[in-house]
Amino acid sequence: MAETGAITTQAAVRTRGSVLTAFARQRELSLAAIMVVLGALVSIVAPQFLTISNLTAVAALASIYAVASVGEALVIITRNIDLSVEATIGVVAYCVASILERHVLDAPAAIVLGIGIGLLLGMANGVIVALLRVPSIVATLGTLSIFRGLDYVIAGSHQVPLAGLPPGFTDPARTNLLGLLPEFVVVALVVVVLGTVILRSTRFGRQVYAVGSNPEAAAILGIPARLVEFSAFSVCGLLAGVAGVMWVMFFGTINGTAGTGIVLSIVAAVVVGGVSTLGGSGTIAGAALGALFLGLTANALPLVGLSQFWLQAIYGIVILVAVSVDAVILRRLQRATAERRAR
Amino acid sequence: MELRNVGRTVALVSVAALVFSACSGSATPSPSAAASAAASGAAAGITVGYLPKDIVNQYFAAAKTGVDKAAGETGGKVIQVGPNEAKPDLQIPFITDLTTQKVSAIIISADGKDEVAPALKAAMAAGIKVVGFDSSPAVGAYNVFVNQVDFSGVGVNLADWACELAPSCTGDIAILSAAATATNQNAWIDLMKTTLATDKYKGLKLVDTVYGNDDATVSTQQAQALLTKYPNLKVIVAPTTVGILAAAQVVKQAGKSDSVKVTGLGFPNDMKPFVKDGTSPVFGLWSVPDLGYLSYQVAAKLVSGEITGKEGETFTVKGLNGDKPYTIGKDSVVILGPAFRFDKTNVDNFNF
Amino acid sequence: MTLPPPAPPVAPDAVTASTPPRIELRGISKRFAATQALEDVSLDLLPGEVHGLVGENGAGKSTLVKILAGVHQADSGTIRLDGEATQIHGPAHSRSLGIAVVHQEPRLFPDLTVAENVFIGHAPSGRLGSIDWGGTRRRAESLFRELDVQVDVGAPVRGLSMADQQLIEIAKSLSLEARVLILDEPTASLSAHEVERLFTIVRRLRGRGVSVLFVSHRLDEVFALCDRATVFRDGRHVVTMATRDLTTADLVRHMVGRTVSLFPKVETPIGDVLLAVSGLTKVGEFRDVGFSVRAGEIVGFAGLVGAGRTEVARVLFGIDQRDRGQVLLAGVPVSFASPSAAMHAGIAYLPEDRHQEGLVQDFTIAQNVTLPILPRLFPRLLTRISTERKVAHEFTEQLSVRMTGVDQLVGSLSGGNQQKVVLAKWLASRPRILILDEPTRGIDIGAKVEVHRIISELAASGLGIILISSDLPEVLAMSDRILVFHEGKITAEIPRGQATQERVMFAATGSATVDEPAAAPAAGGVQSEQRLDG
Amino acid sequence: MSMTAAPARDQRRWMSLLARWETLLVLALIGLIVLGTTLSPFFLTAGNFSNLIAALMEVAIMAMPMTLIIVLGEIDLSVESMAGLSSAILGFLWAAGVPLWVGIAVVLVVGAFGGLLNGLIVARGGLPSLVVTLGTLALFRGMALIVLGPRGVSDFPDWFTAFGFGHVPGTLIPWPFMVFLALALVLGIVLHRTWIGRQVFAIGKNPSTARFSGVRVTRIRVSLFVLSGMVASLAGIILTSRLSSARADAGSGMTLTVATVVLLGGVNIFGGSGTIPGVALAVLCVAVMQNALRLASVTVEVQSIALGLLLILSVVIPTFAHQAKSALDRARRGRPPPADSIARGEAAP
Repeated sequence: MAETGAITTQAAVRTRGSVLTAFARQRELSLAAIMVVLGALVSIVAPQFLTISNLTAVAALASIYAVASVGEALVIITRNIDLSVEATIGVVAYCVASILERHVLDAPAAIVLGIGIGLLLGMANGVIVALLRVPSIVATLGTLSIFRGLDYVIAGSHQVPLAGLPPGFTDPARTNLLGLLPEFVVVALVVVVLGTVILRSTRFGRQVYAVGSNPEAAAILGIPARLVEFSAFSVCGLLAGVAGVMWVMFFGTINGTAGTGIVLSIVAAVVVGGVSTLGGSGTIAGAALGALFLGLTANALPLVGLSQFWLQAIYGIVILVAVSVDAVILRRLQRATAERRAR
Repeated sequence: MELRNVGRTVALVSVAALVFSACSGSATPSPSAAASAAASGAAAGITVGYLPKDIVNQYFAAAKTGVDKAAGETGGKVIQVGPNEAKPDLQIPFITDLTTQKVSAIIISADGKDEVAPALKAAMAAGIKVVGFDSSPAVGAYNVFVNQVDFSGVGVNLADWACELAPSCTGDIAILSAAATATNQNAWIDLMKTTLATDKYKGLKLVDTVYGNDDATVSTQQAQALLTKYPNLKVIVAPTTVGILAAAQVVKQAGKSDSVKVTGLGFPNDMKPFVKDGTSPVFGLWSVPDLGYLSYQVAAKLVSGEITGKEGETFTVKGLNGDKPYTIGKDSVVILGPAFRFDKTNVDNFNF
Repeated sequence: MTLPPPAPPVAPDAVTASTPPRIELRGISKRFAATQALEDVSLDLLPGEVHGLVGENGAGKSTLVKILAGVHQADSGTIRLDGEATQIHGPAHSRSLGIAVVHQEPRLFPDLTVAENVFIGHAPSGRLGSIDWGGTRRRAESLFRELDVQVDVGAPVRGLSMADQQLIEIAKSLSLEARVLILDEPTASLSAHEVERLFTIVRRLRGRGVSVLFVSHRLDEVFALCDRATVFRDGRHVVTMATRDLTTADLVRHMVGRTVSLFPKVETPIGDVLLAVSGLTKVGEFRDVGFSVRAGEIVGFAGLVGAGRTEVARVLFGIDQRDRGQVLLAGVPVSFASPSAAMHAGIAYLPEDRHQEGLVQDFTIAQNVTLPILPRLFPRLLTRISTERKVAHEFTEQLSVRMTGVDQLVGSLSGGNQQKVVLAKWLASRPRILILDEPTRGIDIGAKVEVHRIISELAASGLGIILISSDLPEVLAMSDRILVFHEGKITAEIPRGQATQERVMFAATGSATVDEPAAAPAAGGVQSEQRLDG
Repeated sequence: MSMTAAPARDQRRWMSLLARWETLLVLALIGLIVLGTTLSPFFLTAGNFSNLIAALMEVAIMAMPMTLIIVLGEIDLSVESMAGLSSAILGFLWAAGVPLWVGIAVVLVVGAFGGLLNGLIVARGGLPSLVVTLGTLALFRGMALIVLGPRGVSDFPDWFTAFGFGHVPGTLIPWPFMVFLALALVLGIVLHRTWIGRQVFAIGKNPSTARFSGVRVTRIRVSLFVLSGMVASLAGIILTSRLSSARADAGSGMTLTVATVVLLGGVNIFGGSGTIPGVALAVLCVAVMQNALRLASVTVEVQSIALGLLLILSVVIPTFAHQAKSALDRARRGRPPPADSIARGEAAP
């Protein structure tokens, strides 16, 4: 603690803290840095890794996960979890593809409808969690089952082939804006930027953090926690809808199984991106970067000669390391505070 | 307050119902609707359980149209059951339940030959005829296995198509398979490797075999990695309908349709755009509905006692094999016929 | 023990007549179940004054703060704000009236930045209703500049010290343009330097015309900071006087003048030394603590919250680990890695937080009583309801717990009976050393007497007892010897015969020995001092 | 005092028995059996019972330790991949010529170590079990894939495969069901009739009180995770035996079913309450429901929707029942207090 004339708080001298701590606090920067370092290492073994064509290909798929992860992050920041996103993606993907195949709607309307379906399913989750007070893990475990069942009911064994989609519908997954940035990456960037602005600069955004950070204090301040939770689930559903539409564009051929099992990757991306499952902390940019990180890892493995069988194990280790680092940082911070005060 | 919530919920539910009814269309065949009671002929009135690997895959839906057609012609009844994920442990309860229901026969695509064997043997012990199709249960756990295609034939076909697509039959090729546990995939790949070892194909170099698990995401990632890892790759051979589609999409996305070609086994409906844009000028498959049709006919003949499944028995099925007789071969296997080659001259004639 | 003459309900003060009080409380009463927390209390808070509110635990200070903060509503009495009769409906209403409360444990959002915490709920709006981030920062910065505090308003609150968090709460109250600032035991966990900084800021606020109610039981701080001081005792107003007219001795006399004839301490022969502690140190909590406890002896730990009493107990019971020092149990050096190890050695600890640490609320009485002794009670693993009920019966009967039966859920018992269940639980473990941390906090007077009787009888049966209590008369009446803690050290050891409330209070506040502002070392896990709503 | 209270207490006991979750589950089970009988003539045939339960045995077995872990206030998502890892290692060792019983022993030890890893990170590192076991869920599955790769190992000896698929001689009871019964019995006794179980409940309800009462909280946490890992290994062995094939992807997707069954059994997701009989009943309910719907040729998607609805309703119904009950109490409180309130002992002396 500085003993100068004016009153100084720890916050003013925080910059003196260990470099490591500062580094780890800025999860987005450190993740980006880790990606750069690992990328450099991989490209020593496999120079093809750091080529525009490879990176854009990876980024397109990762963007879908990133969009879904942003919604999941929002829910996790409010101290909840949404396990049903993958089923929402599946329902939306099939609905959009099926509607296009049967020419019920034209492409823009189908996209809007798909996102609307996502919103609707998200709102259903919101009602069950915020209104019926079912713990989110139970509620969304249930809706995961229900939505997936719904998907099978709607789809049956029908598969919408690529040829069933209007010509050019899948182009956004494969074209670059101005020949540079894949359009999917642009979508993800827009979602991240918009989300960041909303979370940082709107009353709702700050309430999301407040509810997750200290529910009791939020209640004292009169923050409508249930409404905030409901909104978070709704937005998560909406973004799952966006991801579902992107899914159709990327894979082209859609049946009732689209998205099966990807919720674990989405939650993993959020955790790796530095969003605490205890709520209240983390950014959606981090979550999106987490998705990109996992996507790059999946891409790099075969290039460095590791079989894909290593992927799962590496994901597991990455998750464990990420949460352990968070815990160590927090504990170190607390100890530092205690020691400073003991002086 | 309470009432308003109820009102809102009702509104929400009705909107949802409207939306979802818009999604599901005529494309969905109603399950087990094919059950027609009208009995005629020797195998009339039999009930057959149709158990695909999973009920979501359109391959099995296509096969079922053949099964239903045959049942409709003979007056039998088809019960379609099955999991929504292709996993052997999920398939077993359906076998035991069909046994409980005392169906006349079970037509099954086994999701693991050893896994389902005990349950199938129990079914056979209960007097139920078992017909395998598409993917074989273990030998002894079926009465007849209807093989879609001659294994060695497909191996040769795959090698031939790769040779045709690689410029002057030289350059790097790679295989994108399904799960490495898949019996038929591995058989084809082995036979393809044998074929590649012959002189005609010495210009082709098989650089890698990767597995996409018949999962769209994994197959896509694997195909992307192949493109990145082998800049000189000429052909990706994917003997799986999921894999060939993923590979074609990845190649097209990378803008490499001219330099990298994709071939293998795929659905005409999936591959039409890629045949036309030159990403995948040639690929193959057999007539999946015919496979279902033959399987049902075999099941009916087993039930009626016309055949027993012994090696050397012969029978004819009207409309298949040019009305010539089929012969049951070693391990009670019947082969539907050779793989069918699709290219831009004929692909538009098919709809499955 | 004599009862001092009752003081007039409202202090006639020269200032009162000239300016209308900012807050005028008249005849406020509040009752919680069996406890009369406040009885006909009146108090004036003037514009631009720092008003000290002192009293022992249970005197009613926190209840009054909670009424002003809108957490509780008074049963009777009137509140006037700047001359206008007001009812405070809830926390939000209280804030909108310009009343800001800074709690001992700040209620902030650890993951939001300093600026956001200051402006949460009333951030300046920019275009489209979005938060004007730059404006928020600038205004937060200017607030802290006004306070002459350097702070990085963009940093998250997580990891900031209590003291810094309190400053944020104060800045928040400034941003709300609060007319009344209530500081509820703000110094309990601050270091000397931090206390001084807080005082500087409070004086600046006073200069701006803010009325400050400063709740504390650190007398030196009251003298250093306050213009006037009010003393509460047992929920009643005792006296309000200008601090310049008061001495520490006066204040202590007003605070402690309580009747204590209720406690039946049984004199018992003191046996051998059971527990001997020397040089016990835990960095940042307490240092060089040494004492001994004999069989049949009750050793009182007096001192302020955070002075190190509970912290020593936690180390003795194996919850925390010591840094230095030695503990001899019946002459054998011991070190406990866990509470279960301490328990096996014959130490029992009745924690100060009955709800969070003492009981499982939706277990039955029997299940709670047998929880620590399960492995011993049922060496063959299988539990037997009959055995369990028998044991529970035996010990609850001994403590005359009022219940429908041992199958009653503990959560449905009254506070006093709950505390007896905790006692029964520890008695069932047949300890040699029993550490009681605030055993009578928040229980009604009748139950309190019974608990004292029980403690006395336990000592008579040969247990060594450590009695930690902020209730001075209790410590004085029950203890054979009193150790007074101050700033993590034992500052006095007073035998029963020589102990007076004044002597203990002087030692506990450091007034007798030190002139500098009192300061307590860091203390994790310090609980808010009063709980009457239990 | 207790005399006057007795009749009221008896009445309350009856009420609470009626309101118990287990009672509801029994009623649901009866309802489902009736439904099954009407849906299919084959439902009540001999042999159907064994089919009905055989399909769910690995899930049921893993649900037993999961019950204890959730009562403790934690969760173990990694069980399915531990089952997969066990299957993979067993297959790898068998293919390498190691005797099967040695392989089984090795696999159980691996399960214990996996559980130990979970337990140590959760209990010592103080990290949330949801995330930790999400990590090991991926890690164990990855290790399984590394060990066995994509191949399947079959050709296990007959006695081994007979164990998974066969019946107890002279009956139609599958062997795995006996394992489940034994496990349910042992863990039911441990949870409800021993002091270890009492301590588990205490930790689930209030960890600090438990710790302050000398309960070895860390030790119990770690032990239960070890148990969970070992039982998951056992389930992996049974799965391998039932499928007569070892695969790295064995058991994938089972964790969600395990968690669903446990929650349906009335276990509170936040810990502190739940019973083994409740979970066992939930296993039977789910098995009967799936079997009845399969026999009626109702497609799997409907089953999936039904299961999800059941899960959500299992939380919503008690909550609403509770609210209705307290509303009723409030209404009743307007009237003169019932006799038993005198005995409540709340009055000051």
